[in-house]
Amino acid sequence: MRALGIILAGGNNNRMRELSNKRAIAAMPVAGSYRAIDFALSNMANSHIQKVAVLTQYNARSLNEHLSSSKWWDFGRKQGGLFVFTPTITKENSLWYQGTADAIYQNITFLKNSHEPYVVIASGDGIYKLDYNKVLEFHIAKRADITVVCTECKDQSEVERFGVLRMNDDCRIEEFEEKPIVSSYNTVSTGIYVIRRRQLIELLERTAQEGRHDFVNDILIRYKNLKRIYGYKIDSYWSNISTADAYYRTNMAFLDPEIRNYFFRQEPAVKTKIDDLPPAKYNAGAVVKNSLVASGCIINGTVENSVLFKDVFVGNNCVIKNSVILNDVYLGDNTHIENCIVESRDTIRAGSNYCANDGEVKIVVEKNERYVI
Amino acid sequence: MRALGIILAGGNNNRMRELSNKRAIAAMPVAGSYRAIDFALSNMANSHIQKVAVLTQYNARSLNEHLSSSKWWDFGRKQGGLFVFTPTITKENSLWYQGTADAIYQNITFLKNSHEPYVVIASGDGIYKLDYNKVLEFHIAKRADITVVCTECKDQSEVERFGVLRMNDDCRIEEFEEKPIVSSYNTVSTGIYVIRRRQLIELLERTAQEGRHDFVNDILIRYKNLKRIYGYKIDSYWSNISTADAYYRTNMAFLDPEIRNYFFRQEPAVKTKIDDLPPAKYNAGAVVKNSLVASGCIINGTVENSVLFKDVFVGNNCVIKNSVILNDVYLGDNTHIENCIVESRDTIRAGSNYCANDGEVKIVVEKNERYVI
Amino acid sequence: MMMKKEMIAMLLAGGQGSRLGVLTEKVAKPAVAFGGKYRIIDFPLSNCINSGIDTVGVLTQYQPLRLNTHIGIGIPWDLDRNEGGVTVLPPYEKSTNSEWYTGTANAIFQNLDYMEQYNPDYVLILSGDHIYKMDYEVMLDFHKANKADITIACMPVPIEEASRFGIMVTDETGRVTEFEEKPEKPSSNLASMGIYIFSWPVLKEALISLKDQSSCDFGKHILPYCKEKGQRLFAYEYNGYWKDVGTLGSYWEANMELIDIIPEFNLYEEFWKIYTRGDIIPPQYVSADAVTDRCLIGEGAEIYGEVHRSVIGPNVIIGKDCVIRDSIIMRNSVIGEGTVMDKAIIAEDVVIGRNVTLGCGEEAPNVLKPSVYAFGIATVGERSVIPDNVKIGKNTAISGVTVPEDYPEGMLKSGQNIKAKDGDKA
Amino acid sequence: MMMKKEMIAMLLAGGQGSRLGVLTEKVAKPAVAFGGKYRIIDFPLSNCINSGIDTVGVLTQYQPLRLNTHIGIGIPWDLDRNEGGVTVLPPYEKSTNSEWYTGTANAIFQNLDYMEQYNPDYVLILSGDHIYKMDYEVMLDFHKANKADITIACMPVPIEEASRFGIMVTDETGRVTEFEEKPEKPSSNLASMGIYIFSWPVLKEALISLKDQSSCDFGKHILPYCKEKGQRLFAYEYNGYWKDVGTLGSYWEANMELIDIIPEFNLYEEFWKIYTRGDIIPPQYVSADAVTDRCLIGEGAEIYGEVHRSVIGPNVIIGKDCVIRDSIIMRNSVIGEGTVMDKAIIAEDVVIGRNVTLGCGEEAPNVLKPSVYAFGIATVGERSVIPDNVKIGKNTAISGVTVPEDYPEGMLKSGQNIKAKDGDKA
Repeated sequence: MRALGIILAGGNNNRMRELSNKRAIAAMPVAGSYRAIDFALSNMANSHIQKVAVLTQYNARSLNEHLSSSKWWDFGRKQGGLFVFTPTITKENSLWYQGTADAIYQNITFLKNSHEPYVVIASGDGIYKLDYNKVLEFHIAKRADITVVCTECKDQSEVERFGVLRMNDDCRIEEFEEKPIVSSYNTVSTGIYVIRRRQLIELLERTAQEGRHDFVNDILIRYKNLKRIYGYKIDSYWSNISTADAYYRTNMAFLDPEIRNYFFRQEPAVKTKIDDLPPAKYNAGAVVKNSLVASGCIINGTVENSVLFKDVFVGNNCVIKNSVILNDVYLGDNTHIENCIVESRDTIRAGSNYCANDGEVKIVVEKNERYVI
Repeated sequence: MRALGIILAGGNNNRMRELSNKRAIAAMPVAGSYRAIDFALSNMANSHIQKVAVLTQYNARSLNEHLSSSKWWDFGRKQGGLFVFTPTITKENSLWYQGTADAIYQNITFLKNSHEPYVVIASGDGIYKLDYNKVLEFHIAKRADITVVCTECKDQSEVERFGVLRMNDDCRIEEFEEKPIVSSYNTVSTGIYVIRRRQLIELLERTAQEGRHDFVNDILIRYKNLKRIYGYKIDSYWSNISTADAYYRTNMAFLDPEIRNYFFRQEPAVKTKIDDLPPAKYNAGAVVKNSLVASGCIINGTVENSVLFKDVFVGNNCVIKNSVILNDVYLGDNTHIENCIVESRDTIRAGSNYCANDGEVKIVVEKNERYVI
Repeated sequence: MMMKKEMIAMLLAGGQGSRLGVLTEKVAKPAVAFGGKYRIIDFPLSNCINSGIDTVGVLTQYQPLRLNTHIGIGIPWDLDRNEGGVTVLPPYEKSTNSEWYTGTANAIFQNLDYMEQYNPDYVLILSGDHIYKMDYEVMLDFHKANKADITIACMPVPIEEASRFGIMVTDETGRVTEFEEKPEKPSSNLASMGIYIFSWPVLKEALISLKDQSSCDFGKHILPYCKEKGQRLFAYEYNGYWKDVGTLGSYWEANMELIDIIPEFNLYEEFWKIYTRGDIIPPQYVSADAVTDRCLIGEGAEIYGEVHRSVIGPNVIIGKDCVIRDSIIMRNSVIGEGTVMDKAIIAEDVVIGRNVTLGCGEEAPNVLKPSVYAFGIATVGERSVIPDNVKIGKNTAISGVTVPEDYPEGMLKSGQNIKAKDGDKA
Repeated sequence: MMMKKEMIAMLLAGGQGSRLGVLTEKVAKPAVAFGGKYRIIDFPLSNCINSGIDTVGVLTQYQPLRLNTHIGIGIPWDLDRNEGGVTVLPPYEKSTNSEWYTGTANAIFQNLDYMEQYNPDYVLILSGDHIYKMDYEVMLDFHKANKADITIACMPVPIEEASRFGIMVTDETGRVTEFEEKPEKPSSNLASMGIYIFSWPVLKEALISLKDQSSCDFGKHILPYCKEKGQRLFAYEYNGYWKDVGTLGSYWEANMELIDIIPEFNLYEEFWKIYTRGDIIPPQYVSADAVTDRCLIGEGAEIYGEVHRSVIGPNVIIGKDCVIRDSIIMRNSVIGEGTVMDKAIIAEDVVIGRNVTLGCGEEAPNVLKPSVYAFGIATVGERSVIPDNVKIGKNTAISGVTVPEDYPEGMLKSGQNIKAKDGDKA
């Protein structure tokens, strides 16, 4: 493909509540076996993009570790590869990334030294499958300066989390509002853009000169009427996990056989780093209903309508319902958990009780000493 | 080996003059085919250290690219690996590395999650071969808290660049001065330390609490009498390249057959990332005397007593003497260069003349448009 | 100029393992699936990397494709190295003579050049068909401490079974004074595990001296030759879990042992992981109607029926109203709704129809290979297809795409076999 | 579940290349050094990765060890992949029949399973013994545009040489209407380069249909069979540099052509790099007394003498007062002080004594293999040793560790050979 990829994975969001304390949103575990960034990365690889830069600065360690070996994604390396760019001090600059546009601007030599004519920019917190070549074809056909991938937001109350836009019949974007308080439209930006590389360099340099740093406000909205900005609408599954509620809902969505089939069975596959874990083990007394269970789990109790990530231990007589249990959690005997997200590496003491009302989501962060198993 | 490695590669130094504008000192090209950090890294690998963290923040891009594929160094990855740690924003901290101790402190979870009992700390700007196991044996035998690898500095005028120390007969360090203006001793620290991992964690946490950040001043010198700090003396070749003069001298040293033999032919080998360059090509008219020539060079003129790094093009009737020409330099026809270091990717116009007097070193940085070859 | 390696491993993975019947019809025994997601060869390979050995030659001969694909360039075991790493070593054509491997030692001999290039001090000889965890570095320390020429890993076996093994008699220092190959009256209960550390000059000299020995074998020729010469042979006693999964019965048993609450052979230990190629990623799904009672289930499986005391591989689909008991189902197999099986081994990529019954009826000895298809197990070879509504007895074997006509009166009686044509992959 | 690949390449690297004489005594032809630091196989392998093909099966048979070591896990070519990448495919034992590869198409047939697992749309067939740069992706575009079943890369040759090749006759659309294998009176000058793109179903069907053909070959059997069936065969005309280095003369010539100021075949182009295993790192050293006049010199070499119009491999040491002219010296060879050579080919790891003269005297046809050792070249096989002070004529061949007694009156006359015992590596 004649494009290079940039994944913006620096973000953090208070609405993730405690979940974002220890990692960037792009590093959040999703659907039992994945991390959020796997979806954007797999889309890049499956669209035959050979060269991808991941820009990150917040709690970069866990993301870095996840990406450390590009071999899982099979990006060519002689002719491209996977680059992780954290901020660095140079003669000219010694600031952190001050916004999405600035993050790319600080790595502008990567853009300048490339020869691919187009750039696909994606955020690391979207859960979706997309062949970016389709977007690029549209982009070229429309002779667009920037193409914004957008989708219909079904839930009006969710609209305010996103950039909201209105297109004309030719799909050219006529209005664009970032996170409006009220909006009469429900077409939202997915944070995926296609743009010509030289165009991007020019816009970034101009924006930096003006002391501006944000891709949406300072480029998309500011240049809305000066540049040909188009919207490419998708109607396949797309979800953004950047609030705790959305994160919970997205994980639960994988209990739906259609969504599971779409992501797990249909080509192209979503790739991730392989962990070396044994198969899940169900001991006598395990009762598991309508749940996803990742490898390495050992289950002795009851699990219903839940997603168990890797290496979860469920003690005897536990009852886990409507919950998302992240990696490497130890649940002591007789624990009762309902409507919760349990943070990874938690150790829950035997007999604990964490329940939220239906429709609410409680986040459990507990760091007790782990029993020796 | 029961140690993990830390390489401090964040440094910059004004005395490198223009050479440090575009890269960390650890990323400086050395001896035609290497980068400075290759020596510390190869020593780690050859001492069977399986897990190495490189700490860097200044112009980290070129270093990152050099290290991007750990496969050249064959560090085990399941049980270890090569980690590059640039600063990152976390919930607790959003500052750059403020000193050598702080750089390690900001990555203290790496130390805490490891199980190796010892840590070898090395700087990325030393050119030497050393089996760290020998130092570790000494460290254990002396029941030392910290062991500092030191060497005799032959040139008294150089002493002021280093930490200077005096040992008693048992090799315990009794005096330690960082970069003294005048010193009566000439035993200098090489910036290589061995220390127990738990000891290091404890010292780093205490130092951070006190708002101190420097490994030499705030740990070595401050704890000199409280802790058992020993000196392990080496008398094999050791050179630190952190001034332009020292850098020039170190490269020229490789014209000495003994030094070449020591580094190029004797086991263990120094490893580096492989570039895919064709053999050097000597056209009619090439006259090369007592020089090192790296792969990818094309030579049409005269080269004497010089070191040509990779991909250098020497035009017709050029005269290059006593000079160090870094990677990918284009020297137009009839150029005359003497006693210079020519910065990498320079393009020198035909007929140029850059000469310094003997005993001086001129740094040439020229960014002309390159002729299409 | 290769880097010198202190010890390299040579892993013999060429054997067919014919006592595993249809399971090894299309793959070599070391490539047979085990424990839900592993293959047998994962155990010695993981032992290597966990013991710090980063150079492994895998000698293949019989049906190596699956093994090649599985090993690939060694990424799962961290054996994808620029120097060393894992190398598959099949027989090859030479300018003078070209031959297949004729015996264990002959196979090693034909790869002298491979070993030579690493200039090792020690060579570890392994076989690819046992389930165990062993730290070869400790064995090497033992070898060095004894200044041994050859160290043979041995384990105590019940004296009444000793006559099935190569038996070592040692003096009080552990030095081997005698050995007996499958003795009628064993003088000791220390059985060789087929794991040897050789000092390299000793191995090289012996291989070259015995190069004209036909079917040259370690147990039969190399060890006696070396002992004859007065070299120092030592027995290294191992007391952990070690299982030869050479028969359908022992293979089935070893799988079932993993289901115990804390099994004797524990896959869940952090400090000695078993690595394998994990190409299937998604979590498994257990439906609202499913029962998962004492079982291991691999990635990507979907369970809609009942599973009791069974080992289910990755990507297996078990339909509604199935009842699976005491069975092993390998990766990618699909079990139709309403199927019931007791004590069956289903190989990879098998498709079983609806309302099939496996393992029913009385036991009867197998008519073709009574010693292979025994233990009451119904065995189905890889890529087989079984049509709806048939009944299959005990000690049976099925391979290929079977159709209702293959089952007279809808039944394959205990002790019978069907060998049908392969599907479109053949 | 392997990822589908659009096109995979199968690279035939099993040939001995016996017309290269002692150069291929210990290695297959694709493993022979070329151009200072490369091996012949680097060219098709680099073409693959530069053309975006990331799955390559390399079929080996004759003396594969060097090739195996060279390819390793494919790191230099970026072919170390978790899926796909480079796979070495030697012949292997099957449960029914086991045989060596008997012809080019037979070799591919024996690896049907390997190809099948990638479910490709197209298969590119390459041979491992040509020097050229070609974008196979452009050839594939041509194949698709023509809706071809088979596309054959061809190049125009002088009509007087056409009878040495397989010749294609095409209509105005490029479709092959006829072909002639080494015709006496060629009807065209379009010679097949032995590079084919097959649509996968076409290849598979042909291989299976002709599986009992003995020594099944692409040119002799597969192409005629497909044409007979009315399939669409197209000739893809290639006009770049392409050199078959099948004889010592053409091998020598192709090396020498690299020395031209801007050679027809340019290794220094950024956009189509040739990759190779670069295990030797240090820069080369040229001493104060050395002369380096029109030559290529590899990494780590040390030059103390004179070198004119020659190609010197990595790590070669050329002693003081040597005069090397019109010669090729491969990696790790050491040339003693005062040695003079004209038009010699020195293979790898050779040690030549002091004051030796190579390539002196009048030409004379070689007594054993006049057609192999010709062109006036003195050839020395790998790991050979030549003692001090001897003189060696033209059209000579030396292999093994020679001693002064091998040279009557200190001389090996033109046209003579010495085959001595190998050194300690044998």
